[in-house]
Amino acid sequence: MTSDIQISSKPLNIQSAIDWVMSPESGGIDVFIGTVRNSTKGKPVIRLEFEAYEPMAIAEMEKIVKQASDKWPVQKALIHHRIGVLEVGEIPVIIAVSAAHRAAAFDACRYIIDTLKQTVPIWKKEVFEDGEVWVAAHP
Amino acid sequence: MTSDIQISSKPLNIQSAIDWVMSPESGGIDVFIGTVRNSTKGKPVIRLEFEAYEPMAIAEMEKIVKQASDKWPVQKALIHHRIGVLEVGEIPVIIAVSAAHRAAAFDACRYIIDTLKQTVPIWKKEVFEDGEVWVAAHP
Amino acid sequence: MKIKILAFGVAKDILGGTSVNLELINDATVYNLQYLLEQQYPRLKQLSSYMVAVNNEYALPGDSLHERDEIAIIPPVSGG
Amino acid sequence: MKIKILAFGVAKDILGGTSVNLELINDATVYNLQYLLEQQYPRLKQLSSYMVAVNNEYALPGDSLHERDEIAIIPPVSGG
Repeated sequence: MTSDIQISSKPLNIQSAIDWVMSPESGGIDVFIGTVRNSTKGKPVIRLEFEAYEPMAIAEMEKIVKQASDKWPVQKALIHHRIGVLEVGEIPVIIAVSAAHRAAAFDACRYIIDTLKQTVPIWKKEVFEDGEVWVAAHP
Repeated sequence: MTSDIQISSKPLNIQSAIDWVMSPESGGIDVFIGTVRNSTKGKPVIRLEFEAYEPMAIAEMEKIVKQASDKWPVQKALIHHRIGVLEVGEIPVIIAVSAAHRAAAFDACRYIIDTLKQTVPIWKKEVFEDGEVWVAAHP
Repeated sequence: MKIKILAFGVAKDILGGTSVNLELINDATVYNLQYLLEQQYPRLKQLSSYMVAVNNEYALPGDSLHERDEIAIIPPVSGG
Repeated sequence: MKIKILAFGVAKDILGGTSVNLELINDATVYNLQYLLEQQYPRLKQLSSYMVAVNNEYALPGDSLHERDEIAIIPPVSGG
């Protein structure tokens, strides 16, 4: 299993992410793409701001990809996470996983995004017309 | 829910498929991309040939997308299936689903590809160096 | 009545073309058709399974066939 | 010993910057650090939860801290 894990302040490129995970041994690729939604709990969102503790975030993402490849026969796994200011419709995260058979690609991709959201030190601030809030910070 | 279902003899375009499902209301997109693998059960594959009973295949895919959107809160769903001769590494199918939350996108995308492989009248012939076989035709 | 049967995938190889014409009794069922086809093309019985579609929908053995129906032999599908 | 604490997300707002310096007893634990921080920055207690990371790994309350460790306050994460 090979992996490509990056944190970037530039727009993420979907096509090149998918090109990277493809290989002649792959039969299926599952890709998850997060996008900035225009509202949260019914309230209009103007933009998001992402911040990462980069070295630790990279280390945690490497652990997650390692766990996924221990659980499922994955060929290649990619995580690209954006930081900085993102407008509605932009892409905070791309996760792409290739495998010989699709079940492993689906399972691993979903495991990676679910676990990333629980353990990787990246934070998102939602900016509304009348204020801003760090997501999940308070009960 | 809106859908885009196509059968095409030209190469499929991943980026335009994903662009089509994205929307400001989406929070997550799951994409499944099938790719032609260079071997099956350890035997080298030279190429695949896909054939469809087109009007029925379109009708069946419309049913599947409808079922998926009845089960999960999906925003847009796309199925593009290629027919004709495909070399190793080429893309027989792209399925892309957008939703407000990722669970619906994952569940619906996986349901669509799993069901497509069971019910949609499309057939694949594997061409080996020493012969060819219609996949799944015989016990 | 005369009906035309479309064939796909391995069924095309077995029936020797993309379509064949058959003479059936009026109001024949899908089951009657399958019986006749398997008499004429015994290799159909060697398939894992196959379905008959009528007017772009999977049909049941008891469904009746009519002269202008679009009828197709659907061997095991393998798309995706 | 003198240690430097990195702060991210809402913790940056609470601590008033991206890092703060603190004086701790030698061999202080993560628990000791949290106690001191919560004394100085009571708003930390209003978070859903927060973790301490030492040298890029999540740390447990009983883990010891050392002078050159890279220590960070990790409020609830929300990436993806």
